[in-house]
Amino acid sequence: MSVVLEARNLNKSFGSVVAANDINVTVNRAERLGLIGTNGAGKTTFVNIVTGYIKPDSGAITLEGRDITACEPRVITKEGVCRSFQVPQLFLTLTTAQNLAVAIGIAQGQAFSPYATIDDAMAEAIDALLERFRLGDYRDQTVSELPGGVRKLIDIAVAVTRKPKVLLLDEPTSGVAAEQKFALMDIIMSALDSDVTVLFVEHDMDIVSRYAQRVLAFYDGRIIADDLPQAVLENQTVKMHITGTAG
Amino acid sequence: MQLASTILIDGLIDASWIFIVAVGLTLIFGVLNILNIAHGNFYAIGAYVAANAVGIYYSGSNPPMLGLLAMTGAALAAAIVLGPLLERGLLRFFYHRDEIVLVLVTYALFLILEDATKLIWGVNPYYAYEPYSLFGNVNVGRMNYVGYDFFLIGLAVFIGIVLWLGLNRTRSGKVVLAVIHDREMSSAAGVNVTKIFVIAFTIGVFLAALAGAFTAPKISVQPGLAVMVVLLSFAVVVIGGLGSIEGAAIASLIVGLSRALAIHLAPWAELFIVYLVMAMMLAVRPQGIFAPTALRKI
Amino acid sequence: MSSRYAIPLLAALTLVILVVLGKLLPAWCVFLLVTAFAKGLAALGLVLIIRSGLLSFGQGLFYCAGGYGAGLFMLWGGVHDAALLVLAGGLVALVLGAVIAPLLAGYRSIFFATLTLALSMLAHGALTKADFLGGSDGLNLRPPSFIGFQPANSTESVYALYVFACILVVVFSLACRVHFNSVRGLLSLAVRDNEIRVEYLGSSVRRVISENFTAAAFLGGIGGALNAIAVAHIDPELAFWTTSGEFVFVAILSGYLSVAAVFASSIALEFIRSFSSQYFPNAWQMSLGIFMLASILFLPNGIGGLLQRRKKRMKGNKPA
Amino acid sequence: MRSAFWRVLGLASCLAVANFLAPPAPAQEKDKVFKLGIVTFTSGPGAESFGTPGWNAAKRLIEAFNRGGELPAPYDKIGFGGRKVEVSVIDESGGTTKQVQELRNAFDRDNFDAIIGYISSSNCLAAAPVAEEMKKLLILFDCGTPRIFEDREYQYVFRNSSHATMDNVAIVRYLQKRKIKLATAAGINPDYAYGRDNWKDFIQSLQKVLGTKTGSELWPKFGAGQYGTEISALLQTNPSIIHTSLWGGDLQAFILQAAPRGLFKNRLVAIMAGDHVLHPLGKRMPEGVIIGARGVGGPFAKQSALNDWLVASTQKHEPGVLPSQAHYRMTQSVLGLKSAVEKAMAANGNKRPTTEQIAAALRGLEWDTPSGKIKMALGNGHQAIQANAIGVTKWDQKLNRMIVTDVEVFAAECVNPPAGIKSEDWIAQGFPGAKCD
Repeated sequence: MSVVLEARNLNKSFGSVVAANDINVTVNRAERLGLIGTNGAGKTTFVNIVTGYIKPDSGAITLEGRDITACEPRVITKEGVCRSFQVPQLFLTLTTAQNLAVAIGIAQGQAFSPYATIDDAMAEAIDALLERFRLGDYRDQTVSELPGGVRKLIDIAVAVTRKPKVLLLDEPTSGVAAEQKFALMDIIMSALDSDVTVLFVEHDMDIVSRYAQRVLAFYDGRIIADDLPQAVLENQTVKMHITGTAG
Repeated sequence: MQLASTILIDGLIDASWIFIVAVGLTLIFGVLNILNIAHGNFYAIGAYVAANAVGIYYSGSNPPMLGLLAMTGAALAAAIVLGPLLERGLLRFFYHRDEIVLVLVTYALFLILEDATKLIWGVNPYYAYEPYSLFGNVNVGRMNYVGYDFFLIGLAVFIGIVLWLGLNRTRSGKVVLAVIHDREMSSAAGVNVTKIFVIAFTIGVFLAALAGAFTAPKISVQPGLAVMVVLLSFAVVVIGGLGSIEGAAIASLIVGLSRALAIHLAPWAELFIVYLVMAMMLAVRPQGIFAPTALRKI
Repeated sequence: MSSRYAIPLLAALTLVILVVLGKLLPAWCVFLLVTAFAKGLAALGLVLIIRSGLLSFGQGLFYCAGGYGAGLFMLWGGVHDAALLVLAGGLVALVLGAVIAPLLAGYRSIFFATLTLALSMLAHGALTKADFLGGSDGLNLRPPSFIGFQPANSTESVYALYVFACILVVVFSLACRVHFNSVRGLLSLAVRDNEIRVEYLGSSVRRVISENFTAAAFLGGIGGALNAIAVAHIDPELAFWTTSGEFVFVAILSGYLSVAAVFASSIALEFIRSFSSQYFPNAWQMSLGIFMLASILFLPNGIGGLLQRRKKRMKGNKPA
Repeated sequence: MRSAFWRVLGLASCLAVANFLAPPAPAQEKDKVFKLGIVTFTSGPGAESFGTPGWNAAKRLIEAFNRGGELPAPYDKIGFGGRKVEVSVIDESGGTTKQVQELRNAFDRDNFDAIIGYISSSNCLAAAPVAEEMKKLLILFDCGTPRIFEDREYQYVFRNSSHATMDNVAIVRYLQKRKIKLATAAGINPDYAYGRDNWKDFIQSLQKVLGTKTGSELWPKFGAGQYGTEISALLQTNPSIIHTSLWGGDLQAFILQAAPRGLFKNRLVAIMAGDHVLHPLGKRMPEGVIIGARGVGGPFAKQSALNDWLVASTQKHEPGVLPSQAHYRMTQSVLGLKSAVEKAMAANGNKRPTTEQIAAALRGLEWDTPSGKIKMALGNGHQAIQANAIGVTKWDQKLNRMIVTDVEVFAAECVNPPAGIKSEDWIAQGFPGAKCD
């Protein structure tokens, strides 16, 4: 197994709040990692540091051995680390297809050629992507008019247009009714290529145990457990601080 | 030495005038999020009503000093009529729109009021010169000043303190600050935003009118007043940070002193010194000197 | 008819109609259209910036740069050909825009607007001081020629100017229309909608904004140069904030969806102003203000929005 | 897309057609009246001092002509050569683009036979070539810049009053004639072309004639309204004479703020166009200030039947107001036009003259006005010269108003350059060809 992403000794505090406290993680290619923890435990901060939105006070992130700590999100994205967001970050006044067109255009480096239009090849690529994420019905609807679950899917579809090496999904099922979560995760997981490394932040332990091969448990800015899902979920500290099932 | 003190005093006098002119604009921006181009019209209207009031007041045998109250009263009356009328009758229909659209709305208002003022008062000049001599003359070194200008410094300080105390030390002031800080949140917390808007807008109009009223004794009140002060106030408000009273005070000092410096030492630069300061300030501190910083959450 | 040729064909048709229309209209009206087209071109540039979510209150700077660029090219360079002059004006504005754009690309909302305002007022001040450019009085230009054709009288020259303006309008409308439909066009809207996502897709928001601003500067310069040739006079007033204010109004009135709407708004503004000057010489500003308020109130998405809505409704009503 | 284009074209053509159909008057009526347009500031900072007075003067004059016989000969004929005159006003505000549009509309849509107008020099510069191109009669009435007829020749454009050079040359001649010794001169002039030209003319003439040194030059922004710092700077440098071309509200504000601080004591202040603030300021205008009125008008006007009429008609409509420079310059312009039309008519066998015939009649014309004789001496007979007067303000207890004393009148040829030389060069070369009695 080859290491794709590595975080070493990450520290970050906002005033008196420590959001990352000596975080060390090594992620292997094609791994599926679940990130758990209560609100404010440091999961999203970790995702934000990895993708360059927040710069750590100390420590380093390497992607396939290259240091990307100081890079802008744009550069990190180009290097192959893509993400979705807790609140989907989409182009609300555009249609689903247009959102994907922008994403594909950028990914293929055509976005700045002034007159590259949505040609047949791109239309095909858009349709293929829509198909993969089962979004065909929403093709020409404006995103602002779509329900939250659909937006989650588009947010992820947009993120994978670049065929990322590492994909970070920040709470892909939040805001979706409990009974639909598995269906949503099924769509997501089946839509992703098998060689993509996926880190996803999740609160629902059933989802974590079904879709993750490995789990990182965050508490108070630290990683308190890093193991197979079953092992983490049975960890006493995790039970006490996160899943709340202790005693 | 004489030159330095002259520049300082000139700068202070100018700064106090600029502050009175601009502070209403920053208040309106802070609370209502409107960059009000019609601010200059309220200034002009203030000058006209004050000239009328002074004309009437001094034609009788009234105590001269109280003429200042007559001017204040005139400005207040204008604000009480115009403020609620324009806020309720016009601006509120545009609140859900982009802030740039609101700028455009006030630009339209500027055009309308420009002609309306002319239709009401005509083009002949009005004067309110009596109060200008109320405070006699003051000598600083070899330099002779008009006492009224020092009175304006006092007035500016007074307005600044009253506004600051009103906002920071009273309950309703704190509510206004809360609205400035986060409109949705305070609305959700049960603040009557509508009421705050009407009151804040009216106070803003009053401050503009007051500035016009107390400038009237120094000038000939006639068409074209409005456009002169709009850009100056803009510059001050932008330099100071949109919506910040303290910022407006500091920015007025900066602008007043740089103007005084320019006029005494490099008079050719007077024309664009304000914009130069503004552009430089924006380049260094885009949010202005005092401005709430917003971090977007993702 | 393939959709690929629909737009160019429509553009050609429009040009023909405009050119014929110009023959039928009286000269004063044709001239009014020329100035409306000049302003429309500058406003079209502003629309490009608006599409990336920003609003410049200093478009007059480039209108002015274009005007002076063309004017000085004529007076100092001895060039009289309208096409070359307009190109020169556009290029001067383009270069200026390209220099300023990276400095501005980090600013947003009201700060972007006020900084552009400050820059254009600085230019206004500098030109007022420049005695060798006629200071505030400005400079008179000479009559232009049109690719070798030198109009013999007033009517001819106004018409030649009009045809020339129509060509500019159609060419740049076509370019903008195609651009709006392109991926790059969508990218502008994407920046306006969500800068974070654009960055997280690996694209540079600053670059999008800089490019749009520079393109807007170019169009502003073209408009300014056209205006300079038409009015045959340039002065610093072109960079005054009220000039920029007019472009903002035209751009807001037209909305960002339709190119045609930009010129419709510009024409509407010029005619309303002209009418109110004629019928209410003492309250023309007031009439203009009321017109502005009414159009902002009743056309929240601008004229373009009106057109778009109709289109949508028509589409919706189509039987399946 | 398609509907969008059509709709826009539809809108444009509707507007255009509506315009097209509305205005033209029946041809018959058009022949009967002379349509005269006046372009002047009816809004903004120029309205009070020059715009409205100018328009009022034109309106009253035309009304009097239309009634006929009210003015002394040779202006006692009805209208222009028996033809009634229809006069209307166009606002000069809005910038040169708007003015060029409006001028085209005026000639082309509204069929004005002639336009008299423009206070702003930039508007004059922009408008002149348009009228020339359209072959229509345009008479500039107030703007100062000498560039118009020095930079090119015109067939259809005239200025029936002098340009601004004489305003400053006359002040210097006055100082010379009164043997006033001056060590240093300072200027406070509005920072735009008009103010800059005035200061340049003044200081160059002053250096040529008296060898005075230049003190500080202050350049307040046009419309600034606040002069406290400038006044300090002037007090600080303490020049022997202060020159200013501020006007209107700016000038009034400057005087109101400077007088209490003693700026007018112990030194000379020369206001090159100061007459128009005498009446509005009344007693607040300081005494002992050197002023001009851009011609022998206003307080300098000599008693004549024409001037009596102008004063009487002004006071009748604006109680207490004495006519000032804008009234005089407009009156000059209208009288010049009337004279030209009537001269051309006489030459045309009493038939309606063409624009070309009127222009030919006006070229090189001389005519009497309340401000004396006007001669079209420069720019191939298109640019007028006139005499100028300078005096010193003094409060008259009996009349209860400010008057001027110690007046010196300078012949037109004394303070205006001769034909064929640019004003700038004329001053720089030391006034060659000047004829001062």
